Amino acid sequence: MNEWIAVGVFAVVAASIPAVMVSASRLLRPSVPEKGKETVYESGEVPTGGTRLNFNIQYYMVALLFVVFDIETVLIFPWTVVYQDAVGAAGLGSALAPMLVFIAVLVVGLGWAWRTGVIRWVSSANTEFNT
Amino acid sequence: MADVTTAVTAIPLVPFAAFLVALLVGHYKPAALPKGGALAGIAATAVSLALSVWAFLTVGAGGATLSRVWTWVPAANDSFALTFGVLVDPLSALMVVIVSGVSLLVHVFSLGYMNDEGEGGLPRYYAGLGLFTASMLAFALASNLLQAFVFFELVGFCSWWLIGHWFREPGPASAAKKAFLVTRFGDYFLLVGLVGVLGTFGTAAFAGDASFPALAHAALEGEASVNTFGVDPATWFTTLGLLILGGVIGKSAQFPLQTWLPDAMEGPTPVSALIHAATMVAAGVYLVARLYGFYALTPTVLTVIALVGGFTALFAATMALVKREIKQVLAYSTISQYGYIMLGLGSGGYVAGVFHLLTHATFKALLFLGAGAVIIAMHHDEDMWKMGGLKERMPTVYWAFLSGSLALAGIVPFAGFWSKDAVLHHALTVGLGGQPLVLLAYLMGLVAVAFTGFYTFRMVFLTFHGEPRSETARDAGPASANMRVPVAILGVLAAVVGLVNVDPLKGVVGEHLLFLERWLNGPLPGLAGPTAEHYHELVVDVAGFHTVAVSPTVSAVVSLVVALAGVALAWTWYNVPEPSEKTDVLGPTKTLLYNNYYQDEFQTWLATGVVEPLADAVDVFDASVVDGVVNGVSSTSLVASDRLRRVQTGVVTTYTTQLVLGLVVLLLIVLLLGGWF
Amino acid sequence: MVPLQYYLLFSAAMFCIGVFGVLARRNALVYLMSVELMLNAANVVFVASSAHYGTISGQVFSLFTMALAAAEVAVGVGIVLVAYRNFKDIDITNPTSMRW
Amino acid sequence: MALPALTPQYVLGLAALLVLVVDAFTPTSRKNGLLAGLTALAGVTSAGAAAWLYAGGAGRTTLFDGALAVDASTSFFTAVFGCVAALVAVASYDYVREEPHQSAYYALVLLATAGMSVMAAANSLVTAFLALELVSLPAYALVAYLKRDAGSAEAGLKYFVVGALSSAILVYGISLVYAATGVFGFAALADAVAGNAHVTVLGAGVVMLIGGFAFKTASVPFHFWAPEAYEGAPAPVSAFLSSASKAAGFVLAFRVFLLAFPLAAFEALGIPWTLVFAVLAVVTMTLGNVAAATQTNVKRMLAYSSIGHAGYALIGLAALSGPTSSDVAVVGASFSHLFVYGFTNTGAFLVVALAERWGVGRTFEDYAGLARSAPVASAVLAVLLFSLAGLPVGGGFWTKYALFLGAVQSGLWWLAAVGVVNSALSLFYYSRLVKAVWVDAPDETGVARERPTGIYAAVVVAAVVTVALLVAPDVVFSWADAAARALVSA
Repeated sequence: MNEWIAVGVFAVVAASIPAVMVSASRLLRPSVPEKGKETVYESGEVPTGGTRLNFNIQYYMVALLFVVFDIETVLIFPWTVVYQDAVGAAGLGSALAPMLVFIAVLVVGLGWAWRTGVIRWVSSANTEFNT
Repeated sequence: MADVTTAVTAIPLVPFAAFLVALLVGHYKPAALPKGGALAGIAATAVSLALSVWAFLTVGAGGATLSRVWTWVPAANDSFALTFGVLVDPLSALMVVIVSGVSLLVHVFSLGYMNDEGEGGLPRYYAGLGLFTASMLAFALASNLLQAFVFFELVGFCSWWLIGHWFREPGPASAAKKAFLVTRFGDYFLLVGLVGVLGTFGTAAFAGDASFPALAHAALEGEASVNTFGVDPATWFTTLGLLILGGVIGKSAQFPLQTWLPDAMEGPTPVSALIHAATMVAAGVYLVARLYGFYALTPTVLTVIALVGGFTALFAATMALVKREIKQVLAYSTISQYGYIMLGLGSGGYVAGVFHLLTHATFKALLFLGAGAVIIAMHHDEDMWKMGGLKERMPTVYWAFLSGSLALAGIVPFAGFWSKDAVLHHALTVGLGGQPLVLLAYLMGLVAVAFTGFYTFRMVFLTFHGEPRSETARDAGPASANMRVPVAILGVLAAVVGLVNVDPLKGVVGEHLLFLERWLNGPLPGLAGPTAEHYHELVVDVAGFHTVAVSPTVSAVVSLVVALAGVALAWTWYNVPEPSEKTDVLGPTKTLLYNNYYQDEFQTWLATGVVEPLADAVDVFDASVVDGVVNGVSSTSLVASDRLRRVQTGVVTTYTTQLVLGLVVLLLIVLLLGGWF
Repeated sequence: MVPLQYYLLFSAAMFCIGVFGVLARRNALVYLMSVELMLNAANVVFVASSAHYGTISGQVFSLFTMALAAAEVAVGVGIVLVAYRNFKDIDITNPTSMRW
Repeated sequence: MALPALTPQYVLGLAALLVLVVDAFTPTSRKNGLLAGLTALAGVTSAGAAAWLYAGGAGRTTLFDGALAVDASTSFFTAVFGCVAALVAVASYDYVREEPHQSAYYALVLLATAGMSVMAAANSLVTAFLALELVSLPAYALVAYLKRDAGSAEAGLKYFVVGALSSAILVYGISLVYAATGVFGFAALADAVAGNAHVTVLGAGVVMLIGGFAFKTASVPFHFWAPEAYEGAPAPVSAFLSSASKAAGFVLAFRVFLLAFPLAAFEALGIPWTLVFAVLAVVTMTLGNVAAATQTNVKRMLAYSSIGHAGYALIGLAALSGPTSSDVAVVGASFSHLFVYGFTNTGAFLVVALAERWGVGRTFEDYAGLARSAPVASAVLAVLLFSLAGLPVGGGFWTKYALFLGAVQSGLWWLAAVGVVNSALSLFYYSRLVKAVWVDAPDETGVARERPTGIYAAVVVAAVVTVALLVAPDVVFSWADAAARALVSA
């Protein structure tokens, strides 16, 4: 257990340094509230519009497709790791076929989404950036 | 040849098909239905008759069968199964022949009675006949009490249907209702008995080693145990027997539930023939015969059956003495004759009872069809005092009717003589053998014989002899062919059918000529139980009905003499050109008889004077206490409902909160049980 | 080697934070995040137990959980969008037309 | 012919893909009839294949290293799912005719059905979980299918919110069970739980599993989604979820608790989970029926009654007592109840679908006098409702009787008593609807109603099967018994 004490101490120290610094500066600094300090920081540009703006809904669709396919790689990745051993142990067919089926199912889904226009970017003025 | 079970199952199904045809085609395309469905019905009953005869012959060749056709509810959780099946043994084979035969003749007769008279609602009528026949056949072939009950009820329903055929008139409508309600009153007891049987034995099967009569016998012998709910088996079986008897008394119109039957004369006459001869009323006594293996175990119930039978025979006969309408006389004679059958069965005379059932079916069908022909000739005027002299105008009907009347009165050698004598002889031997109550029943039956002879021939003489006493009677023409033919066939049968069991001549002709007895004794390979011989052993050994040897011939002569005395009196009073009412000799009794002992009034009083106040009292209790509780419960649950559904606030976060709280409660329960705390 | 109990307590804490988020937050997207947290609490247990028992099945299950979480978010965001279209808000306590 | 044991599952999955492929090739044409027919055909085929497999009597087949196991209970419930999916597809033909994205609708129905049939074959918590989610995710989308309908959107949102929470609880429960045992397979779990040292973790995990199944079966306290989801969803989807999805939840619960968590082992650990189910059964049936009693919206009344029916089916888990024969009887009764309920309840919701299509409104008053203008549908409705109440007009009579009898025989007479009282109460609110339809006078007379072929056919089939199960229950009940036996004595 002993070695973990060091980690614990380290964590406490690490957490306390910023806390101490922030509270120290709060005690020391003069308080001058001013409107410029509350504006959004946009890399030095003058900010336009509010901070809360709605993105086009189609970003969500793309993002969703991305997330779904991204996660599929989570399942494909372990398979690639053991693929060589699996071919050796169970033969090419048994190692490859399940993943082909898996990919085929995904392809059907993607193909359907594509053909039915789910991922077609529709540009229309009023859905662009309605703030 | 087809498999027995299939063929036998078809016996009730064919008339059922005719029923469907009449019903559906009659509803959707009446024009396509020849003769309003009559032809379909005739064809169906003819097929049934052929199949029945074939089944009869098969049984004769040793082919009695018991088979399960359909399992309705399989046995689950160690309880009983509810099944439907067919039991083909000598009794049921005989019964299906009777039923399909009578039904065929009734269908043919109806061509003349209904079609030729231009009656309306023919598809409805023939559909009713078809279903009536089908249910009675299925009832006769039933392999267990549940199935029997189902078709028993269906028979009751069909008689409601047919009695109320002319439902637009108040008479038939109320008669139909009365028939339905009175028999239903009896059936209620049967239902309770059925539940009792199932609860006691776990089976309601009629035949076989695992049947309930066999189990009851074994239980009485101490060889098997059944659930008698803590009551002594003999007492319990008596209770069950009496409960089942309730249904029999209602259906077979025995005292005190006979009042529906005379009213049922409001229905078309062929229907009356069917009801009286082969279906509705016969169903009751048939059930007793079917359950004979059970009844034979309970002397008390047997005695009750005998007493009820004897009393009803006498009681109904007295009422028949004074009736003016031909069908009323026949109605009371039916009640009386079924009394005899009950007397026979109750005194242990299984063969005698079944024998009388057979002969009665023949001659009563005949008498009703004959009366129907007369009524048509009289243009639906049933008053016998307006008839007279019809002998010359409708000779075929007359001779056939005479044959039937002789049979009814019990004059040798006509059918009724043999069977009625068999019943009386059996009751006498048992009565003398130490059963005084049965002896009493016998005496009542014997007196009724004289009355029977009298009222039967009063009817014959008033209807057919003497001079016509009205215009209609003078102008009456012969009956049409499709009425004459069935009547003639039955007329011949009524004369000869008694010869199948010439009991009084036993000593003379030898046992081998007692066809019916041999038939019912008949060998039943593979079917333990339902033979007459077995029943006889049970009656003697278990019920303790011992007999004293009395010469059958002596008994026969006694009853014949009594019957002839009745006939003779009728002859002297009514076989004159100008008969007059002689009822005055009865004095005040006359009014009593005219009013059927005021039974209807009594029962009405019973209903309005006793039951109604009682019901009112119960109603007060019901309205205040029971309804109070029920309404309390229901309003509580409705209030609770109104509160409880507010839990569903519509705000989804309250759902998640309650869900998590519920989970926490469950976790606490389990962790408490698991001993975490 | 850290005992399994510690991981269990850690994951229980995660799970409870997730439950708190589920119960307290009304924004549909934050709700989804809280559910993710609950799922990941389960993943911690899977991985830790997998290591504890020396079997790999728990780790595989955690992969499935992740895939499921993604699918759930995909469907969930779709439904939230539908709700937004109808109610002009993604506050999950907003739609209350059906109740009692 | 020896079919592969997973034929029904393959059929359903491939049919779902086929629907998408067909739509991908012809995205612009309307092909509602084709897709509905394809879905119904797949449902019927899988049900037929299941019956064929059962008739083949192959016993128990384990596949994929014990991840799936096909036995009589699998085929029994797969038949239920296939039939319900077919009925729903046929009815949907009329219901979604005017809606966009029909291919998605039918594909989701098929995927959910496939998920259900895999649930019925699950033999490991991994496959159980995946299959359950394969049902849940399409179901969320189906409930929210009418995108422009506020009710549908609200229903979908609430269903999803409660569902996401429930599945998180389920996963956490699985993780706790795994932490206590280190295995996922049912058979291995049965060995591992016997005398397990980590009772607390295991117990908490099991309770959370119960929670996950309670969500799927709409049992208290995880039922909150049900009234809204059923009320707001398209009526065929309500029918699908309230009968097939519920049955799927039950078959999974039965498989897990009979195969993986043997009662005897848990009693030894001091956690008789039958008690938990008994409590849930009482609370569920009482809440469902009591809340249904004063509803004014027909669909919502059916939704609450469906919660009540989950309570009846829970008796099958609550009344287990140990002896094989009585356990088989009570589990078989529960299975038969779900079978009958599958048809009866689907039919009842589809009658509502019919009414929605006619636009008669949603409340009891709106249904007044429906029998004048639609006698067939009204007669069907009366038969279905009375069968749901347990009157002897449909198979529901036998199954309720068998369930209550089973409870009494296990000594849980109080459970049976509560069930009987609840049935009486249910008769009250079912009769209200029948009275409204048949007795009350309609607002307007002489309305001519169109006869949408699909929905009509589906409701009539549902009613005919319901009545047939009263007359000839043996066929189905013997199968249910075999299914129960496969699990109880496995």
